[in-house]
Amino acid sequence: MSRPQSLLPLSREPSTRLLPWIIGVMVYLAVLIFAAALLLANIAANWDREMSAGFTVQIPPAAGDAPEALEARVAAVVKTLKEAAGVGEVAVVSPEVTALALEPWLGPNIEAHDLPLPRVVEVHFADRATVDMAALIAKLEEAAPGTVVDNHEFWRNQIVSLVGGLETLATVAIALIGFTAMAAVIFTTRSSVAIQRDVIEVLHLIGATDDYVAHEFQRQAFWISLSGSASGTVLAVATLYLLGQLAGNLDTALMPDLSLGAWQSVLLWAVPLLACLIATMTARRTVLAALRRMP
Amino acid sequence: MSRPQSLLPLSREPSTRLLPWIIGVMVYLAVLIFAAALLLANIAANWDREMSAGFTVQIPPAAGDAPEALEARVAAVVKTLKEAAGVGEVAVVSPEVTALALEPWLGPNIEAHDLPLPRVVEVHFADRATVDMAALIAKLEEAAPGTVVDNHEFWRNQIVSLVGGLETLATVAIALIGFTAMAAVIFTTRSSVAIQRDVIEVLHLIGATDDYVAHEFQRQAFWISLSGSASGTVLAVATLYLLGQLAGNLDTALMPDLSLGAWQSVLLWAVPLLACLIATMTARRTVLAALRRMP
Amino acid sequence: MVRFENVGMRYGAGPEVLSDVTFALKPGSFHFVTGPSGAGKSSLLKLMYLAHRPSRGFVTLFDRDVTRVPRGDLPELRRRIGVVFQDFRLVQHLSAFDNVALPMRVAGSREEVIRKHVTELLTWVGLKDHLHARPPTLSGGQQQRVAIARAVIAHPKLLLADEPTGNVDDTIAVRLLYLFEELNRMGTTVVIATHNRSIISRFSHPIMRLREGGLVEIKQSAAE
Amino acid sequence: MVRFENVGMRYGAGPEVLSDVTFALKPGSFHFVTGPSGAGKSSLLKLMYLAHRPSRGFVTLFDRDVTRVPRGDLPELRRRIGVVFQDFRLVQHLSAFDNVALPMRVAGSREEVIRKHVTELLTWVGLKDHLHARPPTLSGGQQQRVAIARAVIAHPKLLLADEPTGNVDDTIAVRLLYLFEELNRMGTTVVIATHNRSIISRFSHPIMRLREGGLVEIKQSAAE
Ligand SMILES: Nc1ncnc2c1ncn2[C@@H]1O[C@H](COP(=O)(O)OP(=O)(O)OP(=O)(O)O)[C@@H](O)[C@H]1O
Ligand SMILES: Nc1ncnc2c1ncn2[C@@H]1O[C@H](COP(=O)(O)OP(=O)(O)OP(=O)(O)O)[C@@H](O)[C@H]1O
Ligand SMILES: [Mg+2]
Ligand SMILES: [Mg+2]
Repeated sequence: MSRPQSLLPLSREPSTRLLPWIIGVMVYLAVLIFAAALLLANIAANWDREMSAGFTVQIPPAAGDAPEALEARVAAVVKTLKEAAGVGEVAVVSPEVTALALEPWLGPNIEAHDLPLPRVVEVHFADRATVDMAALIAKLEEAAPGTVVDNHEFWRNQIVSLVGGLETLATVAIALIGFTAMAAVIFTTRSSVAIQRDVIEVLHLIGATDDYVAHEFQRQAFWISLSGSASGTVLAVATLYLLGQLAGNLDTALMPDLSLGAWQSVLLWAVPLLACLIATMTARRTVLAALRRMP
Repeated sequence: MSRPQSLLPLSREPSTRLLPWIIGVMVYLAVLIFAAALLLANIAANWDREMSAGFTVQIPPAAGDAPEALEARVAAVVKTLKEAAGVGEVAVVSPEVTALALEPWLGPNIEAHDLPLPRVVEVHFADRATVDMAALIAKLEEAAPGTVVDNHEFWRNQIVSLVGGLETLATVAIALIGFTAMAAVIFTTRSSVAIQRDVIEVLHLIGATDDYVAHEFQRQAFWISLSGSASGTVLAVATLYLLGQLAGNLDTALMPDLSLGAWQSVLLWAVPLLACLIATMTARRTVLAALRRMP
Repeated sequence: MVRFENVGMRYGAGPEVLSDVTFALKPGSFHFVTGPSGAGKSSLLKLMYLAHRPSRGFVTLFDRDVTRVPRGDLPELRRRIGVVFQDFRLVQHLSAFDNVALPMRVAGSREEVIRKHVTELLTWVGLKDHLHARPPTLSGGQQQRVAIARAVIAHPKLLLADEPTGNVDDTIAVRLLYLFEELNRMGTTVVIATHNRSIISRFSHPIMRLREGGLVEIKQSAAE
Repeated sequence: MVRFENVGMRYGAGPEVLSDVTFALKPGSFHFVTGPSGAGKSSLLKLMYLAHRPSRGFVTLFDRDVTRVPRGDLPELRRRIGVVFQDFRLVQHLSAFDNVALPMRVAGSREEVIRKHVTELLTWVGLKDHLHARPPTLSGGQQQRVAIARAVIAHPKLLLADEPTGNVDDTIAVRLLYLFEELNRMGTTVVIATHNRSIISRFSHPIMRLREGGLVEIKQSAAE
């Protein structure tokens, strides 16, 4: 005959119809920013790995040097490097490869051996920590005067500080969003409690326990925030996909790899669940606090 | 004795206490994104200007060429360039400067004249539109075989497409935010109207005109949205300033100039005013629509 | 003043709660409306205070056919009608004073005039000490008196009161009825829906009796 | 059952609206509470249904000092009390049926039992055709009867009714009083605050008379 109607129709209340939207937008932004932060961290880690994987040594030819003299100096550099602690693979780049790298500058039709090109040695670290760069640079200068060591330190610092700044910003933004979303839940639940104060009071006077009343709100807050955060997440993932497509159209050399690891994806999905949980618990606590103020 | 109390205390309503926050966050995000879009446009315009200002021609030395032969080919290239339509200034880069540019590759102690370096000619457009690049390249090849023209076209395209993508994204984001903010105003006003339906109905039955009632809501929506969007804007400007400081700490060579023109700043301040206007008008229309549904 | 011709009324798609109601009230008349709970007394008053339109028939108020009055003219008509709602309908966040002042404010009266009239009237109904109390802090009977004060403050041409004495004792009820009679003597047409038999029998005014949506009789007075 | 000793009560920091009220009601008794509007009848009932605490004195209900009952025990006490509020306090978005079912649902009764009892009771108070109507679509008297049905549905040990007949005619009022007497005969202690003199004089039950916050007399019955 008569199915029991919802006692506290939180979702039919016009003010709470707003809540899924707010939560949706908040979760959307939080997921996007969180994804951006994760990607940034990935990119930074990548660059850092590449750059701190080793360094480059250039041995320029002295004016009027015989090719043999240059070879001897290269050998001295290689020997010094191999003896240094923490240094792993040491590879001498052939003059042809160096010439190729210089093509944009020198034009295509140069013969490598015609030019007094500097010789390049690429060095990989075996154990970054044990390498004493300053001592090594001094030793190399001794072994082959004029040797130039390029350990990317300057660029690394630039990028680390840039990425660090952006990550701080992302953290602040996520905190701000979380705070706003929580404030929204608190305000909306309070408002709901205020609007439905009459009903709550009647339930209270009829002998309903606080838990009975809180449960009604809590249950509905859960479903509302679930719907909001689910749609926010779906939209965010769609946006990320579109951005990925957009980035894919660009030259891949320009853009670093824009994809998240499996573990990071899981972390990303935790955002809406967390939002849901916070909303539900906030609703519960707000209602209980309001009830406790009743006689 | 008794000052008339606010008839429809929109701002005391718990659900509408949320509205300034929502509007604040929305305006904050909108201003930030709008600023980012403007900056991007500035950067893109800058790059575009620099890159489309002209191009570079390289004349590599042929194997075993006498220096005079190279000079003759440079002269031929310069002559061809000066005769071409739309070409402005033509400057031959001295071998010393070229050597300097190559220093990172060749090491510091090279004598420019020792090396068979390519000669570089920098060309500025007088009138970009009238230049027929393809024809010009063909003519240059004829005048001095082996000439390489680097008109940055590839890079320009990359950057234009990247910036274009980001700008589309910013536009979509601003539209989304505007939409959400408007939805928030509509929902909140509707909710307010619903909550205060009793009061509105009494006013209506007592003989208040629709305009009288709408005016009450509208006035309060104006002040609420003004407070919300003002604080959002102030926060956004503070954030922009902080970001500017952060960027200033980086090497300036890495970052393009991050500042807005006066006109653009004015445009930025239009965002909160627009938000305010939209909120007020939305409130008015919502109330009038609700009233029209009453007998 | 008020004329009903074959009036029928329904809420939404529901059944008719009033049917074939025909009567005419002369300006300056005073009528009681009575009948069992659910007979349609409040619905009849709703038609008169323009909160509802008839589903058939004609309702004429102040010599105008209310079904044909353009929307823009309704506020002006409504300002000539004072209503005591059965459920009071006070504005909960406004003081008793501001509630009673509403009709004058809506009509654009000056604040000094409002202050004087409202204070006087609230004192008369025994709420001198509760001018600044909000309705939730008033007793049931006190709220009812605020509602009555709001209905009569602007000297309406037509006064409609729906069960105006349900929450007050007979002493106050008689006093309020005297207020209505005073207004009536000054030209206001009065219609009071009530269950209170002792009030009806004490004041000899014509009685309209409703039963199940129909007007079953109009007696010239309870004494008859 | 109910015992008041030198009870004083005030709202917030306001003046005392009840002072030095002392009386005791035996289980199974039936009392009318009367007095002018604003005398404190509703406030007295509020103390009894635990919506308010006394500012001084002792209130004992079911042999427990209510000022010392821990918060967690209050729901259980309240379930033994049925209340008809002066302003009904129906849940506006629930049907008449669901409103009346509330106390049983809160107490965890089975749906079949609820369905049977609620339908029966609503039929008895004359609302058979309005089981699924929401309060805003009911007439004043119909709403009042829903409020009464909700108060008695769970067979409370203590029934408190505040002006329960203000919106119904005398025929229905008498019928409702019979319902209260029926419950009283089955052991419920009944307290009814009312202005309705004809009802008070028709049923010979003890009368508590309040004036300006004080209990001025307890008459054994109107007939005395
Ligand atoms: N808003 C509404 N929607 C639907 N039906 C309604 C509405 N208001 C009243 N009714 C129904 O119309 C009928 C007449 O109601 P009305 O309020 O006019 O009665 P009444 O004579 O004033 O009764 P009472 O003395 O109890 O106040 C009742 O059956 C009621 O259920
Ligand atoms: N919530 C409240 N806050 C402050 N004062 C209140 C509140 N409720 C009632 N009062 C005041 O307490 C006094 C007693 O009110 P109460 O409602 O008990 O009277 P009552 O006897 O029930 O009157 P009535 O017959 O009009 O219902 C009144 O002066 C009233 O203004
Ligand atoms: Mg009625
Ligand atoms: Mg009372």
